[in-house]
Amino acid sequence: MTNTKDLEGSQMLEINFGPQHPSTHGVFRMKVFLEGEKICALDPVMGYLHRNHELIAENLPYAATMAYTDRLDYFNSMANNFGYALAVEKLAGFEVPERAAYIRVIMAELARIVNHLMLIGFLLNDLGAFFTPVLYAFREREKIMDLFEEVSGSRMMCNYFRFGGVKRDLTAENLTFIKRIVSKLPAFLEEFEALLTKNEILCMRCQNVGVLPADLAVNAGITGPVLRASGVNYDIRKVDEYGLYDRFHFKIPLGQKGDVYDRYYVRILEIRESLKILEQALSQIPQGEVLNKKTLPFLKMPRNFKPATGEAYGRIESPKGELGYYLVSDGTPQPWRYHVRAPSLINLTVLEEMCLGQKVADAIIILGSIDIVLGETDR
Amino acid sequence: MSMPPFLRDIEFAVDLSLVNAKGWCLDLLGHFLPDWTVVLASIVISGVAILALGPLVMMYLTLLERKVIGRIQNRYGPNRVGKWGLLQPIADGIKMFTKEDIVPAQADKIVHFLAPVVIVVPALMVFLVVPFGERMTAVNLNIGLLYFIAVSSITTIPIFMGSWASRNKYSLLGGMRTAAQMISYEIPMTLSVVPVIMMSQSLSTNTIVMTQVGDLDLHWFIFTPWGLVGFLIYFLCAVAECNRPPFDLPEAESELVAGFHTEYSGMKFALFYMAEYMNAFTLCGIATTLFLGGWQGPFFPSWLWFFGKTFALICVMIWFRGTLPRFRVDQLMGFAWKFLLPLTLINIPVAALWFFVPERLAWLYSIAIFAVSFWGLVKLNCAFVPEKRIYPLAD
Amino acid sequence: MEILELFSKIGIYATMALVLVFALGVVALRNLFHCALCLAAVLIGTAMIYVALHAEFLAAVQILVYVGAVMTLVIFVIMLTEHLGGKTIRQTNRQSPAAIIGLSGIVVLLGTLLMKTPWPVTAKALDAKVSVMSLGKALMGTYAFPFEVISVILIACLIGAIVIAKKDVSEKGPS
Amino acid sequence: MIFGTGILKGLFVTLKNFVTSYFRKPDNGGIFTVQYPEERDKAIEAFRNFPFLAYDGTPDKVRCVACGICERECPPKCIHIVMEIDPLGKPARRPSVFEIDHGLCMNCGMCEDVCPFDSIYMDHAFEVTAADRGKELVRPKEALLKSNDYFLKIRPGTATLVDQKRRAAEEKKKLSRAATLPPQGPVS
Repeated sequence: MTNTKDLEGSQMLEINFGPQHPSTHGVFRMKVFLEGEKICALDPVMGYLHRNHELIAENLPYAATMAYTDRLDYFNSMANNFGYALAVEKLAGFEVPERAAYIRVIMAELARIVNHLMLIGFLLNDLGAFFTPVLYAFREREKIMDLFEEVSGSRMMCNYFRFGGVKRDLTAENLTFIKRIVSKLPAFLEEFEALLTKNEILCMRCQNVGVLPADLAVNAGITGPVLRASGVNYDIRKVDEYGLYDRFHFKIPLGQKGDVYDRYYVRILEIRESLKILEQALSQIPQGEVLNKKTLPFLKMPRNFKPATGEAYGRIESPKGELGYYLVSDGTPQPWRYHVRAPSLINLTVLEEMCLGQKVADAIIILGSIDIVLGETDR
Repeated sequence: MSMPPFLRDIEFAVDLSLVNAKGWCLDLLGHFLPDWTVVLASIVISGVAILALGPLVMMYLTLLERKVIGRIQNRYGPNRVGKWGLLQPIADGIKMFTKEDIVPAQADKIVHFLAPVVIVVPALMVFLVVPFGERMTAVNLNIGLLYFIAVSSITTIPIFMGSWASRNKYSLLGGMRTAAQMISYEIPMTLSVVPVIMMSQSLSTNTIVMTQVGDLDLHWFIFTPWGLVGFLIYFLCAVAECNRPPFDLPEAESELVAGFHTEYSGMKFALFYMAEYMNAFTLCGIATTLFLGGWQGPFFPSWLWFFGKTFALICVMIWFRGTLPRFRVDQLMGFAWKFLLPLTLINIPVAALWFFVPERLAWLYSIAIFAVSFWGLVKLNCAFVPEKRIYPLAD
Repeated sequence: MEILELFSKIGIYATMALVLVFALGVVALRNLFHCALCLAAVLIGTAMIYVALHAEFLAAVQILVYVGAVMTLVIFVIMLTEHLGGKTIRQTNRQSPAAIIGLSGIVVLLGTLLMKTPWPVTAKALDAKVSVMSLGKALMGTYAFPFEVISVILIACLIGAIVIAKKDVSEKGPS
Repeated sequence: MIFGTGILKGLFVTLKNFVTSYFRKPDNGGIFTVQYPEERDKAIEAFRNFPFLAYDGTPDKVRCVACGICERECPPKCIHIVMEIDPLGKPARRPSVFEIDHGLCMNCGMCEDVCPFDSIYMDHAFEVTAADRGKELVRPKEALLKSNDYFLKIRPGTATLVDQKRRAAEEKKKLSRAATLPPQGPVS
């Protein structure tokens, strides 16, 4: 990392991209030193959206934190809920009824589709397409959002998962609705790809830009689609086989160069794989309970839930990477220590390496292709 | 075209109705005013017509753009103010007028104020030579086309003024990009017009339209190989000249916030926008004149034909905006210098060939030349050609 | 109709006066960017005078070349050199007295030349309207050789600029 | 493949969407936006927004007994309850003050989950505005009280279940009171 302090006062043009800027996806700031349009140094500045998430959770009963995890990565609260629920279940040793486990997988994959669609849309916005891909993505996302609202009560802040299950059962109508979404989405993806994938301008802008070598990605702890675009086969759904992921047949798409285009296309392929998982889950889902009876009293009286002293780390493959929740219990109703391993934050650490020597416009799309959400980065 | 004579008369009357209206007004004035006032009145009438047309066109272009892009994105676009949102531009105008005018504390006040004022001037001045219809060119300059190119090239200076006077780094970057882009694209644009000048042997916009005259057998220049290629190049350059996507780098929203007009608000901002839209209109109007036969066309009044063709071209610009992502700076330059410029240079001899070789053979030759040169240019620019990639699916 | 001619005369003289004022601005203003803008105004004003003298082609070329291209480059260079151009510079230095003496000499020389030269106004000169066509024919026919020589010089300049720019890159090494 | 076909394909996609927006259905390439004040999305029963207090019949029959569980469990601590004291100086088991700060509330639904008296529920009204975030957003009891009929109207499924449960509990209470007459608090 170049020390940007040394460059201050030099001939270079110093520009602050953010915290108020159309394409920093929130209140992220990039301090950039430019020579012409070429980036010579880049200093990411985080923390504008710090909301004390971890300390708040350490002063709340375990159940109450679930609502706060929605606010981490606000594009896919379902995945956030999943990770936290996994961590608490590990800590307290709760079992999850089978139907609930299926519902969880369905919701997590729908959240992944939503997230990837939004990411591609906004990446194209960063590339300068005037909102058309975003609105097409919104059109499809809206259907999934409607479903989320029907099952959880809220479109984005779902707060749907509970320890040992989920809050509400899926009705038959919900399931047919999901089936319809799953059957219609491939046609939309075809259209979306016709609009984007082969577009020469997009290819010119994205190919060989912001290359992230595989070894650097591994060393920096990058996870998720960004890592897989660099050609590293690592997916926690396969590694941990948490939830029910061992039951489904799906592949892990890998990129070759690790540039922005690979990151874009790997996500399109991941949506297709998610659809495969959804199809299998929808055909296999059994009847039954959706909430472990043992946990019900704890949800009614959250302060009665005092897990035994110990620690647990629950992690999932969130759409952005490895989302981990680390919990340490000291036998009181509140966790003694609570930590979130936010993929957005860790993935952001290689931003400078990817941007150096590129143009200003490239920095914007590289940032866009990492897929950060500031709620998660700054917590 | 077989048409009963009385219909033709009616058509002629409708066609020249606007011209006749002006003549009638002047006659009326001539009865009781000295001669020189009549000349003055003639100038004033034409001037007022243009001064009113420019902003009016701009206002409704914004509405058209928002509507079309809305439909492209499967939404309505503005539909609240008036029927189909027809009063939306007026609402926007009122908003712009009443907004606070913010000038940065460190800005160069005078230049900051002058930039938006100056930018409208060339945008309005080019309206002078646009042939809106039969006998509806404000000034029939014999160097009309050159005048158009010259005046529209002034536009860079007010953009510079705005970007420099704002004392904002985004504005500065936007200004630099504008300069580079405008200079680069002016060259292929000017050269793409050369075949038209060669064929019509005139620089006057009126004469150029007249050489494309023809009733149903269309003699528009776009129906020749060099005309088609020239039109495509001209149109792409026009899109770049008025900073519209995919060449909107000077005001690239996702990178430079708003480029050179980042620090402008209220009416000054509106003036920048007005200039941009009026430029888009005149550039499309000139494209119509040069390649699409201008106001030529059967059945309808000539000015209707002109506006129809021009708005069709503007719709294509809007369509581009709704579809394409933006180029990067180096790609933009490369596209102008390494692709468009050689193609225009090839286009000029092809046009000369057309002049000397019988038509059928010329078609064959020109298509062959263009195909080979296009292929060659793509090969030479292989750095910009997308790669084919295979994505392995791991377990 | 005399009134109209009067108007146009007033217009021409006003333009000339403005051109002079802006020309003064070019040398007297302290801010480099303002100087450049004044220069652009001078060039546009000159083009307007050309139009008034019925040399539309010359006017258009003047604007196209000088305002559209040369001034843009000048301003571009100014913006590149001093980033936000806020600096002001003194317009006088130690050599200014000498310059004034030299300039006044030139002014006297030109003035006397102007006064002494008989400016014949003939009917033929008034009628001669140089059309674009004849201009083109002259450039491509009569004056083909100087025209080509100038273009060769320009190409040499371009190549030289490229060479200088390229050297700069190779010294720094590939980035 | 010829250079430029990708762009043409993309242009074709947008053109198709432009044309279909005039005559297709919303989920099929037509216009999918909702013209909000006139049109509204279909109401979804599970939708949750700022909570309300349910009462039976008349507003003085509040179900809430001011136990304060929701106040304690509310994650952002946006609820403030003061129990009413009757003239004898004994707690009256109903709230004299019940305020929810809408500026703090994050619609998580925790209060609904923990309430043992079927009193507090998440509302459907989302058009809540105030000009002042300090005072006006703190909603008093009067603004929060809504009848059970309203509850039945907005969330028929949940409300009927709750009603059945309460009726069953009341029957049981009556029976047990008839049998032994021990003073007992309401059971959830």
